[in-house]
Amino acid sequence: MIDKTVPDAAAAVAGIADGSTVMIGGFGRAGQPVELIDALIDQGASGLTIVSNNAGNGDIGLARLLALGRVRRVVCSFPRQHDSWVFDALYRSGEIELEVVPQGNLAERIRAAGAGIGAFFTPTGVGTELAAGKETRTIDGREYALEYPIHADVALVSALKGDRWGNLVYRETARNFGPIMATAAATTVVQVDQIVPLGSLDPESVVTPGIFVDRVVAVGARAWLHDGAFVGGVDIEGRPLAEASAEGDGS
Amino acid sequence: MIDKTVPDAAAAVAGIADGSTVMIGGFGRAGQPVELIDALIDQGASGLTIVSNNAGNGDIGLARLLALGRVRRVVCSFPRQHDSWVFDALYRSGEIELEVVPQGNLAERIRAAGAGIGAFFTPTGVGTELAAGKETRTIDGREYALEYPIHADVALVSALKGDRWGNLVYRETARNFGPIMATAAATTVVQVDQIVPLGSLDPESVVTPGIFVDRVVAVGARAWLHDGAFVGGVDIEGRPLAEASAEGDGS
Amino acid sequence: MTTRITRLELAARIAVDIPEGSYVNLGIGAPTLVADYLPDDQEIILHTENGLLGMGPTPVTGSVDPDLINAGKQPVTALAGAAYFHHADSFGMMRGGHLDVCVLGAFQVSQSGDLANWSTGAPGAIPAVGGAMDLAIGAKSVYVMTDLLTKAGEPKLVAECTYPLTGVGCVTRVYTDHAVFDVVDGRFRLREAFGDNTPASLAELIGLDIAGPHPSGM
Amino acid sequence: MTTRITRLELAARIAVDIPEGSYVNLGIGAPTLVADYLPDDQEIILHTENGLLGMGPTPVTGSVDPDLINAGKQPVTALAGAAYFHHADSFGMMRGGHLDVCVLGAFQVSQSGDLANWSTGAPGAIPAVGGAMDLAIGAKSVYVMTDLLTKAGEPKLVAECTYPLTGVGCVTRVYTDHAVFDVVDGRFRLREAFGDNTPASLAELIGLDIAGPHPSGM
Repeated sequence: MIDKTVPDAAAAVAGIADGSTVMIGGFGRAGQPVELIDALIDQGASGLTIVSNNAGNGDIGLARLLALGRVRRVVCSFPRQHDSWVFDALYRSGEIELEVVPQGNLAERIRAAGAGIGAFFTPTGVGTELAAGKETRTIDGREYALEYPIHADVALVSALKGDRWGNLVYRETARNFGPIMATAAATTVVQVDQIVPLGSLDPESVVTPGIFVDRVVAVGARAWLHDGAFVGGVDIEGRPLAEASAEGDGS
Repeated sequence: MIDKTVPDAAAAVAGIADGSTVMIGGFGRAGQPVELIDALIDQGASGLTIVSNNAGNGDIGLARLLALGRVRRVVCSFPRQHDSWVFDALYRSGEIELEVVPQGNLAERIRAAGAGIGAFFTPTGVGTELAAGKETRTIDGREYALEYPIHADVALVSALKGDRWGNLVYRETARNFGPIMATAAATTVVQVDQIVPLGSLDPESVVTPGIFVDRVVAVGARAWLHDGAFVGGVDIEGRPLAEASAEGDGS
Repeated sequence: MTTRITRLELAARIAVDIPEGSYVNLGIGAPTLVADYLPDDQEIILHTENGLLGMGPTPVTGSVDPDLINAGKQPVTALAGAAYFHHADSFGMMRGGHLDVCVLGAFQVSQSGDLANWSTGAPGAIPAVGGAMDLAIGAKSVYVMTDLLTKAGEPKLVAECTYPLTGVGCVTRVYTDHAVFDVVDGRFRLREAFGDNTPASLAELIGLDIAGPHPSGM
Repeated sequence: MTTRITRLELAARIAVDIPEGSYVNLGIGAPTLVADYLPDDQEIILHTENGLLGMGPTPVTGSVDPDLINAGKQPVTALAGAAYFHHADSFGMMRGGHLDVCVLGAFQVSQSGDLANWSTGAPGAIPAVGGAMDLAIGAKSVYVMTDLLTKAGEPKLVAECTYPLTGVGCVTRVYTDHAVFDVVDGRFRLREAFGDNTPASLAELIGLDIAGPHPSGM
């Protein structure tokens, strides 16, 4: 019997080596594998290259991994945010490398890695400083730059439900980078709200087939979902409204 | 109100010009837009380039379009089948051009057209006669050949259900080329079993978002499906078993 | 002092030019205001590049869904007829030219249609592009929404951009608080002047020749 | 006359080498026989490149579903845990190296692992490749299932292929009716000889030096 489920987040991230390239899914809070990132913090791997859309917010999660000096290099589209002070300080002091990639090129490079494409010509970024030094070519009258795949050792992904074969479905815009990152990593680790019996996911609606998934861990449902139905009552970070307003920060 | 539905297959294929490149979905019988192909036969456009996995079977559908002399060129992965006598004869007499493309390169070239990729390096076919004359490059120790997108003027696609915005879901392996061809054509024409009210397709499970679709026509349910549930009782071509065995050809 | 329309008036003006049935991406910031002026009785389908077509308005407090956000990471809703997809599919949709319109902000637009809107190029600034370069080439028509002049009075419509580029020759039309310009053949062509603005007054403000409106008004 | 195992025995022999949990594509023709010998008490997930993972056995008459076919266009079923996807995703799955094993037929395999299985190169033949070239590079291990000799007695394991190539250096292992060979460092290395076949007898049949089995038997 194939069983890719693991008992907890620590088991899910076990064995990630120093120097690994780790993809982290999510766009904003949506689809962020919060529990897996925390487990990676505890796991201890260092010298990491992180591939993610952003470079951490506030002092928790990815920002904390950065603050602990565990990340050597970040590949992302948008590091600078109002609360990216951890990254900002490391970058300004030269303690972290940054490769900024236009978001669509980032997505396509990840997809190319998963799909065995050696390189591709993209129109995005051509003529800008982010394509400086890249090979360019005019094809059918349009100018393109050559971009290479981004492979990872590990991908950390968050999905809504998974089964023991690793089939996954996502929820709304929390899908974002998860499905492509799952294809681009040697080991794909997924946290889900719930592990469901094999056969309960509609094969027409599986977004990530289990072939791309190595480990699945259930981290429990979120406060704003009861039995899979949206019930609301939280802010955009998922904090209960009462609690958020008590903290005086509902943004 | 956006309403991409059209009343019949003739309206769906109206305006296809002589000399057009037409993509036709389907792999075997599954996903073949049978009614749209028949409508195209009646519509009269000629000098066509057809992009499809196969090059017609028996004497109906695409084979008939070929037999009528309406096709100048075929781009496909597998023209030769036990019942491809129409294509075979035209090819041998030099009356039709053929570009054979490995199936995965065909799919990726169609996908590239839809996704705005100018060209891509693929490992498939490298060192074979199907990559002869193509630009090659070694990337990270592996050899690749450069392949270009395949755009179309029109795509003819078959799906299970669609709504008036053109959102589509498919059924089982009838999905095959439909979703990518829908992205690669200037005008995408879709036949569905059933047009459903807007909002009745689960937004998590829509396979082709309506942005890729221009016209949708309902052609009615198939004999082996009652109210969307599979009831069987047919052969692989969808012919009722009794009828098929009466014809003495159940293959 | 010449006539200037407000940011909201400009959003309303842009909305008028978006026909029913269009697929539209409204960039982060001022362009999102355009959504409020799209007519309620027409179907215009909004795309957000983080994976949704058929984006609806901001939810009411208490119904905010952390899984359902736009590219600015603000809560949104999904209309009947919506569809979700992953990032590669979403950006393929843009790059492949399937959207009809993108509306974007700008630091500068050049008369050849170059756009600068992602970086001021200030020394020590941390580069962060997000989807800006994808949006710049991501639709059949790329509309810029901007003031004609900076707060310091410098023109934002220029002969050549001095800020780092977002895209080359990508801008179709510029909607400013003074006037609307098409980018045609390497020049700004006046499409509509608001209030007492004239071709001559606009040309003086930006220091560039301006082509007159097309005779047909189109 | 040396020992030859039957086509069905060979299918069973291949099945033994496919561990539980493998993702496997069985090519059209003889390789599909391998499915019948995969152990019922183990989960091995079959891929068909027309868009299905978790392919099950042939349906009974009356339950044939025209929408549910394999790459050979034969009716199949889908297991609990199956997933459907489109052609670009399916071939990306192969090209990206996610499958563990492909089993393919062959006209010829060279000792450097070149495969020829799509065209005899006969004058006037209509070229038709289908997914053959994608399958040839489409898995971590590419196994060939073939007779050692043609019906005319010509070796199918050769120094260099004379038929048009399907893939270069792509074959991992060759299962023949006489013996099993790994392709290692430009030579066929004997893995297992059936019956009274010996390294010497096999070398004579194909007219090539054969490396001996690895000491570990692996």
